[in-house]
Amino acid sequence: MKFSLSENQIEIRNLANKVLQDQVTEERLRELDLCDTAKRFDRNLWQQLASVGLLGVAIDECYGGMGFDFFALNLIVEEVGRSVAAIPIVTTLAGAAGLLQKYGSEEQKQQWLPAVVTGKSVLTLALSEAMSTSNLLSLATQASTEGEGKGYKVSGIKHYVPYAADSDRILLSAQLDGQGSILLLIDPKQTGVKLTPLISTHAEPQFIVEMNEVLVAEDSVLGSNMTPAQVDEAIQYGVNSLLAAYCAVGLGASDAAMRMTAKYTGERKQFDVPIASFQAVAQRAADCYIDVECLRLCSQQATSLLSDGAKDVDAQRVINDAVTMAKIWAGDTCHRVSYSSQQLHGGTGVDKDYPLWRYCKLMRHIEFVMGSSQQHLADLGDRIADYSVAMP
Amino acid sequence: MKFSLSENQIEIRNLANKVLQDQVTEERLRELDLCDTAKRFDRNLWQQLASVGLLGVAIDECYGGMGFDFFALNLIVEEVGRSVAAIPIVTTLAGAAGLLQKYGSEEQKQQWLPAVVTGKSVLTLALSEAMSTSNLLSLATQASTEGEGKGYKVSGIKHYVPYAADSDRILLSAQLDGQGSILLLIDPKQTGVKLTPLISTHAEPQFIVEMNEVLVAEDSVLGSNMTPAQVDEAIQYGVNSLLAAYCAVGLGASDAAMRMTAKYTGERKQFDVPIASFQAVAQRAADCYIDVECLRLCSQQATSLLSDGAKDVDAQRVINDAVTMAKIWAGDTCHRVSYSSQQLHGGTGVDKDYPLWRYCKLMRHIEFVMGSSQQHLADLGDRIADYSVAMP
Amino acid sequence: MDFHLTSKQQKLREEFRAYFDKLLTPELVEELSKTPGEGGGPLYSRAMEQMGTDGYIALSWPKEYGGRELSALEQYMFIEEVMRAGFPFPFLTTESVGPVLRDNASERIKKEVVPKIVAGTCNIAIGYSEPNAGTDLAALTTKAERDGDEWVINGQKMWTSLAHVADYVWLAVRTDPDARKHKGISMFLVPTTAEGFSCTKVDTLGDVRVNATYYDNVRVPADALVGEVNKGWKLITGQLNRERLALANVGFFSAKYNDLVKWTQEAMLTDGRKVIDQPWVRTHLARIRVGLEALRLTCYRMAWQLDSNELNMADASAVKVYGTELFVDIYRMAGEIIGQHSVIRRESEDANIGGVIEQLYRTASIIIFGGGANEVQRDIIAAAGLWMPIGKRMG
Amino acid sequence: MDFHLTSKQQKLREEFRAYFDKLLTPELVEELSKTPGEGGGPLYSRAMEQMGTDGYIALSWPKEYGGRELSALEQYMFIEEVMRAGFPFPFLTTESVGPVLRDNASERIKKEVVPKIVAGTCNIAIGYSEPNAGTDLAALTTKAERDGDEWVINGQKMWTSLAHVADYVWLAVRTDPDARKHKGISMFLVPTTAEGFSCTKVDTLGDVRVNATYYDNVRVPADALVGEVNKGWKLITGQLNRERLALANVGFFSAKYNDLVKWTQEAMLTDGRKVIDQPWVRTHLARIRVGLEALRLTCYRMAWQLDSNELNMADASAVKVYGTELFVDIYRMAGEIIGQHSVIRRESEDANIGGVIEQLYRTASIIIFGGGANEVQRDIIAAAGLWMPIGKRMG
Repeated sequence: MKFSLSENQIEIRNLANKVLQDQVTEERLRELDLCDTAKRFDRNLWQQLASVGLLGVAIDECYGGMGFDFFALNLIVEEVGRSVAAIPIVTTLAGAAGLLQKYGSEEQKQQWLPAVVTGKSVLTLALSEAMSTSNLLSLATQASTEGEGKGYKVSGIKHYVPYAADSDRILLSAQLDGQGSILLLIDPKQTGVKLTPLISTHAEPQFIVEMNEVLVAEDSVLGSNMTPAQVDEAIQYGVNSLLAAYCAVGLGASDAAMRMTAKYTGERKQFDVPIASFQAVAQRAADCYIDVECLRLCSQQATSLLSDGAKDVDAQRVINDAVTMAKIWAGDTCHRVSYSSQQLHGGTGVDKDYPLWRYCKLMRHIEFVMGSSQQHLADLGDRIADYSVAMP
Repeated sequence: MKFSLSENQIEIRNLANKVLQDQVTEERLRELDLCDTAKRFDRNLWQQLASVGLLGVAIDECYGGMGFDFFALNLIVEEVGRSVAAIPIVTTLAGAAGLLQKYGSEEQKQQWLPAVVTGKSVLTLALSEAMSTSNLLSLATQASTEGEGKGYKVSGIKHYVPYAADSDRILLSAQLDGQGSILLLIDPKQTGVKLTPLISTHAEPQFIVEMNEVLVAEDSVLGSNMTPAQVDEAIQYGVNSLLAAYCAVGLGASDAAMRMTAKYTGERKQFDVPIASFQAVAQRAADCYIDVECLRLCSQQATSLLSDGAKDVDAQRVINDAVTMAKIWAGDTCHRVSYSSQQLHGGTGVDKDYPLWRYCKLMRHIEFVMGSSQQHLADLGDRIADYSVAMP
Repeated sequence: MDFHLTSKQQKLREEFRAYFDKLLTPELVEELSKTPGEGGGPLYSRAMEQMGTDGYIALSWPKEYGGRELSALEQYMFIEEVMRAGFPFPFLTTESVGPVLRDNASERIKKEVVPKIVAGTCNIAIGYSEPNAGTDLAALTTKAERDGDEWVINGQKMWTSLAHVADYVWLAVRTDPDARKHKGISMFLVPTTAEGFSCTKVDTLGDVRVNATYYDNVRVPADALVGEVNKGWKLITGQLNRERLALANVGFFSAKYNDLVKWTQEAMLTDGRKVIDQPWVRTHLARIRVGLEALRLTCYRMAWQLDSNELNMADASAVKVYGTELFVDIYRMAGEIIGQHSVIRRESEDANIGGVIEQLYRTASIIIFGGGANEVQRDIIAAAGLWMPIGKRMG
Repeated sequence: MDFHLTSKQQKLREEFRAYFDKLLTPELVEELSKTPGEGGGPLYSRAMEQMGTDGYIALSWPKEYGGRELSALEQYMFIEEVMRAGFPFPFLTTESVGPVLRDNASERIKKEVVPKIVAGTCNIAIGYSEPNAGTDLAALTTKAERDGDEWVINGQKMWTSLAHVADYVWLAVRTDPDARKHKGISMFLVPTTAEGFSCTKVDTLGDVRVNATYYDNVRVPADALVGEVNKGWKLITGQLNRERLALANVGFFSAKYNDLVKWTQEAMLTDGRKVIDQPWVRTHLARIRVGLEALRLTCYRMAWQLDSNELNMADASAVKVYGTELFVDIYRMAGEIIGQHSVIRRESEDANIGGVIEQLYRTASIIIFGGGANEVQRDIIAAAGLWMPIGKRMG
């Protein structure tokens, strides 16, 4: 066991922190607020991160990356949460690029990973469907074989797809002829694809992606030689990566909101004293601290185990469970820190002239993205019935 | 709507309060602590309550009672909770006598109700079975017809039966030849009946009642002319009455524990000031106040609606739901007030030289007796799926 | 005790419910959805006038003012139905400010303004809070100084909802800078047309417009003073209990609960089950229902206590704390039931019932720190309800 | 970061687990079940001696004292296994008092007492709290006065666990009545055989025996003083972080969680389903599991921080608050899962796994107010972890 970062990790985190704190000013965010939500993407910042190499942190050196692991990437993702930056880091890097690097063909990797590292290409990963209780099963998206070597036809609908309009490719899951799952890349500009922007609490571009007999060539299938079980494993990996990355966003955001609140209560005076000196205020801030620390550890563990990978079924279960538990903590912590921060700020907390409101919206997003705490508790409970999820 | 007690009700409550506060001294309770738990019954107090007429409060005048309703009875029950008195008021009066009066034959009423009013007879109602998710279904107790007019044979087991050894009759539910339910009176001293005392958190006598081919005559069946649906209705009435009475006990106990705590924090000094002046202490006490008031209203509503009775299926549902909601509040309030009281008392709260510990044990009992909050929430949820339990 | 509505109360409820069913046309609902909880649009103004014409504004007022002298319980039921219907009725104007003006204002105001309130043609914004006087309201510094027949007002107010469409601001100012905090405060009715008055928009998380209002040598005649000079504090606090009751009114969520249940019974999951077929959804609904039941009863008891003069401060604060925090819990549970669509805004493509919850989430925190921060309310409960010596904290 | 145990740590855990499997004979378990969390019986004493013989008592101590110089993390793992096994190991004696005596006591005590601690043949009770000095420990008034070569002790202590079977009391007394609260306190090791010492039983909700101890002109030699006179406060507080870690040790419930899951998978409901077939039971188990996971990680991090000298006070207090309140929540959820049998005591007929929960419920509150009340811990978190100016509250 070791609870400290390596020197490399500290450097990466500090670099990310510096770029993000410098770039993501209130001014910049207000400029972005003027955009149509569907286009709210800080491309400048994305290029800045590319220019210092951070977009390639978890991409192998042979594709132009730094060759670190998912843990290193999530250190940057946490800083993105801390700064409420408007960039597709979760879906492009933790999502699509991660899956591509692990399961893609050499050609696919050559085509996309270097372009991701330079910031030239944005990718997005689409696994979620509305009214679905699981991100592992695609029921609303169907693919059918067009005949040996002729590719596939895809029809159906994916929901909540981040940055779909700005993406060069959407990596998505579908049911294949009722025989299992398949992962494939489609071009959002391709015939038969329709994007409809959603407006959500958090001002991230999100889309409904509707597909009507969209043709997908064989070479756009991810891991075309994989067995159905391996595809399921890949989807599980994608889901785990997204969830762990959202936990890191939630950690950065809740930590920032909590510290902003602590600072504010030390400065704001009522009844002639800083409100921090009221014990009810201090106690509630302390509860936030406990929540944030629990989220920090559970989130770091999930990311770390996911980075290490699994040797066998039991180890894979440990990873899945760690990710689920981290997301439950992310949902609970984001909910509680959001309301506590608003409560301790009073009116200032909801005033758009003060930055807290952005964090509250982001935390609400993290709470509900890819399943609420309650949904994950129900899933974990079913796994307990299955294999106990024993305490070591 | 009316939220005040009538003059009669106030008199009854005050009388009960006076007798109980006078009689249930710490000294008396300590004497009772020396008894074997199975015999912990304050007979003296029971006779005192009989002598002032309170045992007959909800029993018709023609059987020697005062002829008031269940609501009046529960005012006394609340005072019993407030005093942690060791008497079988819930099971005898709210349970068995209430069912007998409503569904018994004239002979049965003549035989038992006057004796209950004078304190001569103690009755108990046995509906609960271990490992059962519902108090309405008897699965572990079976009755079989012995032939027309020849009575029944009963075999099986009931759990957690209060004061069984001190009772003259046990009124219990059983499955009849797989055709529905039946309610019957057995004598605990009768051949084939075995009582095994249980030791529980709260020092109330409780027993496992095992029955091995116990013969029950026709005239010991409650409502022998009732249809199966009517028997189910009677069992529902019995369950509702017990639950509402336990809510009243929990209300009295939690109110008393909360006030004891408030008083203590005003007197106990640490860091040279009363600990009540620490805001964390005041805020937690305030949370108890909110809980107790919510329990008070939900409990009073359940009792009041139950007293009024139902004209149709919809009204019966409203009653059932009100009782369930009250028990959920009782469980939650008892849990939270118990721990908050202990926390705000510090060591004194667990010291048996100070009275709080008795309340904590009673509150734990109320929390779990006849179903926890979570169990009732699950039941209520199923009813919502069935008929919405709409808000008016 | 009696937990049933009387037949008169039952009839009143039916009357109110029918009235609002008719009043809230789809067009009005559409207009209101854009300014949640606020009103202010043209259809809203027309609806208020209609209510005035129909005699539905000053229901609790004496008959001589066109009122129906409803009891506090009946008036509570009216607010419940107003909220159930989702109509942003200005109950602070009609129930707090209005009666104070009616009973304490100058003859001019009584003649000019009070009838307009009853007629639904007068909007009044509340000017209490300041940047440095929130929970500690009595720390306010906006001041009025006497100058001949006039008062000259200078200062700034914050969180002045509706000021941009209001005819008047009901303004708390300091008139004696040397007196102790609560002692030097007076109340004025200031026309928004007065020279020196200005108003700027403050955007909020809930996308509800509030305002900062500025008073730069605003001159008002002496008879704009309401009540006695330096005796304003009790005019502010006299109506607080009714306000607390309104903030936690169960009507705010009761129809929404019924809608939510209906939705879970109808909406299909991709796996073919209904939403309510998930056991945890049923438990969540049960939790919401149990919470609302206690709120319903505490609200009714408080209203009943107002009528019978048995209200204690602890119970009033308990309703406020319990109700407002319950709403936050409910919005979370409702969100979990609806799933990720609970962060899709009502104005979005593909919005469903989650749009309502999405909006409620963003506006929920205001009621917890507004109307008397819940920490202060809990202190009141401990002191007034449990007689605890809580020490001096509340200024 | 690395969230796996090293192979050395893995082996240590296996070693400890195997050792306690053997040590805890059914007879010993039976004896211990009668005095939960306490020990003190004859089989317990024999087990402690056995542990001494086997070198398992002073594992974290230097080799010269027979220790194995375990790191804080390894020592934490030892306590985890001790708790997992349910053995009431006197970690306050071996980890707090013992090292203080070893490093600060007189030569006589070092020779007479310290080896006995390592050998498991010496029980030491902790004498800090007094009737009026609980959370405000520094308000203690039991005093010692110098009289020639001796100190004369007078006063009363409360909550002195194990005093009735202890050989010594580790006693905090006031030696300078004029100094400020924390400044006039000294520490003594007082034999329970001393004249003037007496001890009465105090019964508690948990049926755990504690004691009031009385000191009536108890005379001890000058070398019974440990450390310097009037410098006792830092000997008390120096080890607090390790104590907090022990109070919230996840080992206390980890095996019980596994047992509970097993029970729900096997136990039948009357309707033929298994307990775990109820969806809410699965959700409750999930909640418990998620709570324990965070506790496990916070405990390990704190232990790791102790080793790397990176411990901050806020994190130590956070572990204590989180862990102790989690246990209360867990006991409730476990009780709900088990049903009404969770109030049937383990010594009852027909007791099942609920007997364990029944007992835990009755003993749970002690850890919340004991070891530094959680309100005070939260103040520490706000001040030390969030730099909030919380004002002077903690004396």
